[in-house]
Amino acid sequence: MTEIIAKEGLRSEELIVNMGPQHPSTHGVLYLELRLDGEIVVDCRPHIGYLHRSCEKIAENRTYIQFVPFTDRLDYLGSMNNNLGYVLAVEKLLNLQVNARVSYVRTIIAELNRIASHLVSLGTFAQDLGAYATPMFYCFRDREKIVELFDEICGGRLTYNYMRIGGVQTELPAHADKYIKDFIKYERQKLQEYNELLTYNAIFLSRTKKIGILKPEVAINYSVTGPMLRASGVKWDVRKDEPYMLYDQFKFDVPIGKVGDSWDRFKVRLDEIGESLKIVEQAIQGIPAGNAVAKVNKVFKAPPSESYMRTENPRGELGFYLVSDGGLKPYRNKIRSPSFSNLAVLPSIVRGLNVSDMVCVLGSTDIVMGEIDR
Amino acid sequence: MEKIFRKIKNAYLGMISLFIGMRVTIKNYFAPSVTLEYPIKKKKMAPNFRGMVDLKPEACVICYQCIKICPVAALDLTHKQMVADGKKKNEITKFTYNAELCCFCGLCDEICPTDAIFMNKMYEVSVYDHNQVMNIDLMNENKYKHVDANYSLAAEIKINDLNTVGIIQKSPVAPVAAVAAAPAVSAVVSPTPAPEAPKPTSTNKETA
Amino acid sequence: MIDPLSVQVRSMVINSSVILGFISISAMFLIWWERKVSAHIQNRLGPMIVGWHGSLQSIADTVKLLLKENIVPAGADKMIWWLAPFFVVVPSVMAFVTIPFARNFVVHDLNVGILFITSITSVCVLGIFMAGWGSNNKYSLLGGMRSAAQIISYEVPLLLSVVVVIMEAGTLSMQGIIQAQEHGWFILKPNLAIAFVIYFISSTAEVNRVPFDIPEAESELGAGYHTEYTGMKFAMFFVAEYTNLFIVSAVAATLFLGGWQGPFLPSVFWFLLKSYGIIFLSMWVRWTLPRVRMDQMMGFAWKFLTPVALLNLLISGWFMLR
Amino acid sequence: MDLNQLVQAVREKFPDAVAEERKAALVVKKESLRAVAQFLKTSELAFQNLHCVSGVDWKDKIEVVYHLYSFKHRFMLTLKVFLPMEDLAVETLSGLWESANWLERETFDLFGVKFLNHPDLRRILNPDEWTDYPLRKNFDRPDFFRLPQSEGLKAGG
Repeated sequence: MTEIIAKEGLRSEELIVNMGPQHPSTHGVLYLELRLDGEIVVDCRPHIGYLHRSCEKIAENRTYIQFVPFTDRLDYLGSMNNNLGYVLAVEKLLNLQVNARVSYVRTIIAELNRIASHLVSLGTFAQDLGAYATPMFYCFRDREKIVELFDEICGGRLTYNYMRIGGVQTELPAHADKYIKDFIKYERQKLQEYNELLTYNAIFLSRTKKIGILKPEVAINYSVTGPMLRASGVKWDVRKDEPYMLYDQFKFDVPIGKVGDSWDRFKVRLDEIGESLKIVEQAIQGIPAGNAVAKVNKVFKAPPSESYMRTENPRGELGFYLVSDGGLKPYRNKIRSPSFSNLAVLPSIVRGLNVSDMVCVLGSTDIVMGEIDR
Repeated sequence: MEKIFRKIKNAYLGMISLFIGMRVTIKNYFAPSVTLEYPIKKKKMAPNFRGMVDLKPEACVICYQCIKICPVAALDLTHKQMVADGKKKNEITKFTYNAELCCFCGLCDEICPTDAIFMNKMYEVSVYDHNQVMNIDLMNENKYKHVDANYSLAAEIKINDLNTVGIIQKSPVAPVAAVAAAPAVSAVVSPTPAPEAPKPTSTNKETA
Repeated sequence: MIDPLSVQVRSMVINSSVILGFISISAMFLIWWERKVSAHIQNRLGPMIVGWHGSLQSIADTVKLLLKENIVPAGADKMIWWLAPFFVVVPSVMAFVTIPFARNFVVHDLNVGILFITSITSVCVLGIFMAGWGSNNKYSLLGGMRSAAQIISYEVPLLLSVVVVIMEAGTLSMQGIIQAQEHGWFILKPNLAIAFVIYFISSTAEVNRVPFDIPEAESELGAGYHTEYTGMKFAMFFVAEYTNLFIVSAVAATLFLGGWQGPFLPSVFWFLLKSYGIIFLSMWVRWTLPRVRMDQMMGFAWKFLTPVALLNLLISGWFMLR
Repeated sequence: MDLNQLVQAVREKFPDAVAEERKAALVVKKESLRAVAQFLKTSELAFQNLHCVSGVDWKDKIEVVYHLYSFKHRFMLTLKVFLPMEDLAVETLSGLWESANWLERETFDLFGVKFLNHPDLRRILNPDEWTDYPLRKNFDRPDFFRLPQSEGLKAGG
């Protein structure tokens, strides 16, 4: 041994670690090929596609209404928002207006689902940082309240298939008003609890502050959207800046971060829960009477045209690019998923961090593989 | 010196933040549990819950709406014309459901004009063999007995009467179906009237 | 020559069998208790089916683990891989020799008791590193290396805080230390209270628990050094972990909280109460805090804990000599 | 800002770059795509964000659609380029916008469009040894795409 060292000198080698496709912190079947120098990440290459179902090809073989259940399976934590994005794209294609109640119901539901999705994101992020399951269970406890409501409304707990072209599937139940108001009160209390438990916790701060800094110009260049972009300090929210539905009628802030590190991303999501609660509160007070339900349109043809609709998903801007040739089915349905672009930026921000920090950054990007692989 | 003081202050504040976190957890330690002991205590599903696809055989009018709307082709229906008591009558020869393909979207339930096809409240549907859920004969009264011994069609129908999916107030406004030439720009989107049941005396288009 | 039938030897044999029984029962109890504590902290119920409030759950788990297949990873360094669990379990069992459970119940009250415990528990790191190395798994290797670095680093402040107690008590014998606390627990003295905090933090690191569970680091390394172990071998790591937890808590109770001393109740009861109280504190911490990072943890040990412990030692010495 | 102004600006700069008049999109010739994109990004139009890259298979040609966004003008531009089936190659935009890297890889994977000078043109969603381009219209695997076909429905029910 000593002879070899004497002859060749001390050598160090890079260690290649395959993180995933099965790994506790890759949030699904993401495979990261890491080149490590000790524990420092020298290079990170994401390999995706393990969950590829070719949703876009499926869309070309389904009528417009038949594709709504498939959008649930893209970002399975924000199914309602996906439904909404797709339905709005189809409505834009058809040049179809909906009544105010439909928009209100959709807003309430979409914002509640945003809260649910952010709660999962916060919980799993804490889990990635090694806060064993406790924050995650608290988050799931609160998410459960939203899921219960969705279960009562539309019958699904994860894949809702609730939005319809021109309306929604069912009316809100009679007690939804009181239930949601109670939930808002409850959740505001709980947000305080999360702040106490995590946000200003010394260990949590030391793990997340100045880790994985994403500069605003890099974020824009990589087309990063959603809370990740806002955490970098870009005040951009489609709901605010290019309002769709009736978002221009609600008062809410767009929380932004200062540095663009993991902590900012966490904090922006936490603040967005509060803002979503504000929107829901206003919507539930101002909801007009009327009929929000649309019967399933069995068959309809869209004019030969195209539409690109982007909506603010919990993870970023979800875009549907629909091309119609005048038939029953879309000629092309391109899904621009936010997680896809948000993951693409990962290698450039984790270089030079160590493995623990890489897990932290990956958790803070909050990706959903169902959406990336489509 | 100031640096050291700041360090000590930070360490102190850090300690305090950890204690605050621990206060939260001990508070929750004495809070009541929010979970159910699942196999012993079961959650009752809401009337709108989408479980397995179920059918009231006598209510089906063989309109094929569910077959057409199903995004994953999980349902299979054939029928033939029968002559009984001098009257022509359609009879279902095969109505099967493939739970392995089913995506539980509830579109069949929603579109069914007579509410014949509906989704029951079963959620414990583990079986030992694929074949047990691949070809479920919906016309059978005891279609899910092999999955759940307590299954009863009558009880499921009773719960399903409370559900609100696909049941909407009739409104006289024209249907929304947008056509290629003139996309509807109606301010109020109203439901299409329930599709008519197919005429009982179909022509020879329908085959045996 | 020791007479094999002498009273001393006979009592040692009996005591050892009692201790061995206690170790397995205690480990099972702790595993169940940890699950219950975590469940209640997380607003869950935890195990409820097997026995009263799931109290026999650990036995059911043990039976399950016994029946599991023993999988040896391809390319494992077999010898090292097989020996590792024993290197982890045996030292933790050996450490029980000098722990005074009650006024007159200790297997053998060595006159260097505390030194014996601290040295024998450090052997565990060898077993953990062997497990990490022998598994032929990169994650396990990283876990084993992290563990070695961590345990060696935290040994220093741990020992320095123990030295304060030894100085105060004037003896290395565990029973002697307890007797020195007859007129007041050591934790009531300010310099020893600081020593207790340092001891608690270092011992948490020593037994690889949150926030210092870096060798296991589920979200980073899978399960770290015991990723590849199945069945009873895994159970041995698990038992060793909880046995170590009990040891460090028992030592803390002995050194700082007066051991078995206490009014009215039998002494063994007081000892167990104090030990399990500290274990509860450890569990409470575990289910609250996130994990620290490797370099932060090492920095904390060398840049904060060790200087504070040294300072504490100096001040205590100065007070004593004055 | 509206599309006409923008098309005008592009015409002034690149007289023969615009291939086709469209109501909602700017269609450029594939040779001038990179130059036009460079202009769109660096000029005062400030299209800093490449939002989405999609392909559309029109059987005889493949259309690559770029959705560009300008935060400054709050304007979403649909930039299109048509590629004939015989020559499915176009200059990459990944030097201008980093997001193009993965989005173009995806288009390459699903449509077989070759992006010249792309830094890392590999398949992204499908396995590397895959040979087909699944989103082309002539790709059809009946095993995969089971359409609603009951026997009764086929017969006209």
